[in-house]
Amino acid sequence: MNSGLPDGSCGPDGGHPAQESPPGGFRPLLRGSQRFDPSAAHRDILVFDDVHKAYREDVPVLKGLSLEIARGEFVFITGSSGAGKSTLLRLIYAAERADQGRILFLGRDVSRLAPSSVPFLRRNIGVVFQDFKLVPNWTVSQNVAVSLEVLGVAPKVVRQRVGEALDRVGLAGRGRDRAANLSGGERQRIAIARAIVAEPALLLADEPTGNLDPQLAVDILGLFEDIHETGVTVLFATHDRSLLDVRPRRVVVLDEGRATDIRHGLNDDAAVERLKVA
Amino acid sequence: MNSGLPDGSCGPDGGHPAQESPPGGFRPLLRGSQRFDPSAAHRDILVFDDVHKAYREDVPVLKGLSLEIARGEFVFITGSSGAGKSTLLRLIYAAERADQGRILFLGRDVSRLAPSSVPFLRRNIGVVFQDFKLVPNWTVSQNVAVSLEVLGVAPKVVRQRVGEALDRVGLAGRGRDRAANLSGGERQRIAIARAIVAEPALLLADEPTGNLDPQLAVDILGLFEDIHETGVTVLFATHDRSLLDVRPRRVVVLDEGRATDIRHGLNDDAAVERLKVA
Amino acid sequence: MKVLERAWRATKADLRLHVLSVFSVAVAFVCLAAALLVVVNIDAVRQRWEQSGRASVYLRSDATSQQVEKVRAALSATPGVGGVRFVSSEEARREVLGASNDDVLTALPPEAFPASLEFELQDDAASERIAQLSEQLRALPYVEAVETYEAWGERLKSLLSGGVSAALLLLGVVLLAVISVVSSTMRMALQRRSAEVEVLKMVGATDGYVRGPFVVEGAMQGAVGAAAAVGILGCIHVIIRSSFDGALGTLLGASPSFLPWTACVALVLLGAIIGAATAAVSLRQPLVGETCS
Amino acid sequence: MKVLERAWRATKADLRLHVLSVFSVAVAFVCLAAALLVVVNIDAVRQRWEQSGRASVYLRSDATSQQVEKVRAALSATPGVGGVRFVSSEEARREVLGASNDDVLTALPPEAFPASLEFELQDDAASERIAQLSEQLRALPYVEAVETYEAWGERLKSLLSGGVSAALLLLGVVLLAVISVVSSTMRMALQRRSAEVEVLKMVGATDGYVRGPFVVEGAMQGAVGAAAAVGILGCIHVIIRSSFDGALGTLLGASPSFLPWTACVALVLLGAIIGAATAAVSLRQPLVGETCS
Ligand SMILES: Nc1ncnc2c1ncn2[C@@H]1O[C@H](COP(=O)(O)OP(=O)(O)OP(=O)(O)O)[C@@H](O)[C@H]1O
Ligand SMILES: Nc1ncnc2c1ncn2[C@@H]1O[C@H](COP(=O)(O)OP(=O)(O)OP(=O)(O)O)[C@@H](O)[C@H]1O
Ligand SMILES: [Mg+2]
Ligand SMILES: [Mg+2]
Repeated sequence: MNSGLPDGSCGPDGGHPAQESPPGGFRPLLRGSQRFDPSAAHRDILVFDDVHKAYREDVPVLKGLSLEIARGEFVFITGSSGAGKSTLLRLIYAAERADQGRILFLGRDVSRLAPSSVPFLRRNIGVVFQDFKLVPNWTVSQNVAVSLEVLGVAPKVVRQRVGEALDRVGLAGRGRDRAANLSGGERQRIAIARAIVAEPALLLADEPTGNLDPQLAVDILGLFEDIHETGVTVLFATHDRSLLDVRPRRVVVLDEGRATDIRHGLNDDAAVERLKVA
Repeated sequence: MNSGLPDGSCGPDGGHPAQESPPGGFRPLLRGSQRFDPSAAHRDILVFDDVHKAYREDVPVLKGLSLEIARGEFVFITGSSGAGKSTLLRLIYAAERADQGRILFLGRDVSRLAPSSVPFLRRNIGVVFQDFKLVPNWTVSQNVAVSLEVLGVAPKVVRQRVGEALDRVGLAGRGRDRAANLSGGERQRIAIARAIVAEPALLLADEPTGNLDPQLAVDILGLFEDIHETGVTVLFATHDRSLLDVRPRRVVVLDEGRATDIRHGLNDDAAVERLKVA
Repeated sequence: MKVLERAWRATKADLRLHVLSVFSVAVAFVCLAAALLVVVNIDAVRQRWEQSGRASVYLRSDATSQQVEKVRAALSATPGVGGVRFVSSEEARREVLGASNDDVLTALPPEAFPASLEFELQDDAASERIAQLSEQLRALPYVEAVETYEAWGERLKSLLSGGVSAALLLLGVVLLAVISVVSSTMRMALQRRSAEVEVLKMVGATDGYVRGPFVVEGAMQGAVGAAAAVGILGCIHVIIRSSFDGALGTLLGASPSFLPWTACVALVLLGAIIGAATAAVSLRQPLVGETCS
Repeated sequence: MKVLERAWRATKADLRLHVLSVFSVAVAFVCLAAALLVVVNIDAVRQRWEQSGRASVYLRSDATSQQVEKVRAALSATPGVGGVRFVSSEEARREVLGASNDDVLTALPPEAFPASLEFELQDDAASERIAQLSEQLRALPYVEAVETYEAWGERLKSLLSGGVSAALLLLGVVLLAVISVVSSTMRMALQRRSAEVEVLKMVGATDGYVRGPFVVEGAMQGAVGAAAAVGILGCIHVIIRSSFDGALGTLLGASPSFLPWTACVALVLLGAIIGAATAAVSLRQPLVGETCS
């Protein structure tokens, strides 16, 4: 990634927090840089190149998966239970390493990142985990604020932005409750708030509406769309077919360890058939 | 419950494990007893009578909920996120106490049960928890077997029945994996296997398909139907509207702290309207 | 048994916590056992002094055998005094030094070991009479000193009662320490296994079933801690004995003895019982309600 | 600072674990500090003996003042011997008993405190000459014994070097004990906060950010443990001093002194450093990979 652009172009723009990387850390191109290099807007933010991954030797999960995701895209990822959706996302934020193949995030191979650079990669990625990963004895606010605190954002700013994020997911006024005391859907919304509060360049959502009622699911999808509008790339792993129908978006199906692309939602009949079989 | 039937009628029948209660414990009428008292088959297994519940004084969750569920019914419970579905189920297995009102399970008020009787109540109820409640460092088999082990079932029988249960949820061959290593949907299926393995009289499922793909969700619903066929009463809390449509079952909507009944699925247009608003 | 198996599995999983706890319990028991050891040894010395009921008249080195004979006759005539025996300077020296090679002791001049007349006091009255007699004896030019060991006996007795009350105090302290350590450990173990406990409760396990392994673990911690303490003290005892035997032996009149095995067994049992009881009690409160995920 | 605040919050949440750990660290440090205390006191006694470089000629009670004068003249004439002083039986008694009310001691007959001639040895050669002289002195009928304290000095020196090596050994043991206790505690704390740590790692916290509070907690445990040990030893010291002052004073020739404050501060610092280092090292391994939920 550093080949095309001088380092000086990585300045933060007005709307986003200054995310400083120390020398040697991961230095991605932030969204702000695109005004300096118009072609970058059309470059792929994320490239999977023949990626293999097996947790146990005899049962491979990904078998030569290739996938390109352009900057600013909104992609649904779907597939049956155990197909490898969560694995795919975990590879992106370097919680797992690929056995083979390359995963390029902004031109850099995250599978070959030094452990000390991983935190700086993750600061550019917001993740809604399938199992939420909340700290049960922290308050709702603390759970959301942690995303900003690790960046060293000032407490006053943290408080304000946490309030905004909770507002967006419909949890205004619940900030002081312990996370363990909230309902399943409310916990899921804390996880969403934490993922969006730091305004990351890439948003990964792993089944973020599994515990929400249909109306709320559509609302939350709308929230992701809003964030997407600001230029954020969104990967949205879900089983919920009704969400896929709501907007005609690019849909990627994981099947047999490979990714099959269906552009523009489920209007492709063959793809629909495929989904039903999966 | 002890008034109508002599204690001697509580004998186990062929298909179900002998669930012994020590003197003083909770002694429900097991399914086997119904052949001695035909009227019992039509008696309500579960009655909510003007139940109030608030976790914080100013924010009541249930406000005078009344609901009757007959022996052998299959009931969907739905409602928006935070409406109190999980609370309703928690009240049944005495993980919470009602502030006011009565909850009769087989004629006994579970809100007024002595703590020492609670375990014997729970042995009659299988629960699929919304947050799964698995022990992450136990194997899949251990997580399922625990339901039988607390009953003192012989290890050989435990092994056989755990195998059967895992088979039914599509996790055959995964018994030796650590629960933490499974995908979201797979974990959910462990939770289902654990709830059904002891063949309880009442099955409570809290959003048991939130992490499953549509096909698997329908399969799992089929599994619950099969279990229902054997005479088990099933309460199924879900947001998944497509499941409600699959079979015309009784649907209870939780709204504003009360339960509203819609018999025979969503054929009732007014009810559909109501759901959409919720 | 099933509960032992479950306890053992849990102990292995939480090994670090249990080792830390056993260490703390052992420290508490070392204090108690050490106090007991001191009491046992003081008592042994006291018994030796008391049983013997002896007294000595030390003679000056220039006393003639006639003079010695005179004193011996006087003593033998005193009611309640028996077994009068002459201990020569050489004998006294041999008795004190024994097989010791201590340079300082062997360098002592013969004057340090005066000849003496030893005799036994058959009753308390006798010791009083000797006290009166000693005035007259001391007045004799060839008598250097009269030693009835009365005062030393008294002193040992007071030391002993001091030791016993210290041991009792320590018993209380140890009880408290063990209770607090085991209960902390159990509550930590409970917290670490909260997922497991919650699942057990939710699938209908009785409190007894849930608590069983914890009680076994508590008993194990107490017993292993106490046993470790006895072992540690045994090692220290052996080391002290081998390196200071001469000096201590001379001082105490006997080489120091270890705790009787009954006391060791009692300590281990005490540990097990306190541990089990503490575990049972400390887990009572949180299991009645519901544990939160 | 932010990290201190986070460490303090975590400590409060895991208070029980930390107290247990501090207790274990304190026990280890009590051993070390006790050894140091013994060394310090032995050294003080040795210095007193050595500095004084004194020797005594004990006289029999029937020695006449003429005889005393003769010996004094002989001593004064010996090269390297100075400050010859006559200590009467009464003076000796007063010197030994001091203000003590000890019944046993006061009951001792005057013969136990013979009159003596004390003198100073100005160099090592002098002590050799006295060794030769003592044969002749002892032969005199009115001289009871000659005591150069040579042997005692040697003995104290060997005791001291024994004490120093015991203290060094204990330092090693304490280091190991503290390292193992703190690292166990830190790994337990890490496990208990695994949810929190995982979340931090997932939102992009650096290892340093995650590890910071643990290192502070480790340092705190070490320091508090060491400080508690010094405090406990201080209490024991005060108790021993007040109850055995007379006897110990007579034995040692001085009342026992406590550790100098520099040693106390050094102990606390040592604790803090070991604790921090151990915490930092023991958390290295699991954070590189991914923690599992
Ligand atoms: N840490 C692990 N160790 C071993 N096997 C694992 C691990 N994580 C996942 N797996 C296995 O890899 C397969 C893919 O898991 P993954 O979580 O990616 O599935 P998924 O598509 O997210 O499924 P779901 O929709 O059920 O969440 C599953 O069969 C799972 O059991
Ligand atoms: N232990 C608790 N302490 C305080 N408030 C609680 C507790 N448990 C639940 N609540 C609150 O009670 C309300 C109802 O919770 P409940 O879990 O019953 O909702 P739900 O219908 O299951 O929602 P979802 O569909 O999101 O799981 C929620 O607003 C929740 O925050
Ligand atoms: Mg998944
Ligand atoms: Mg719920």
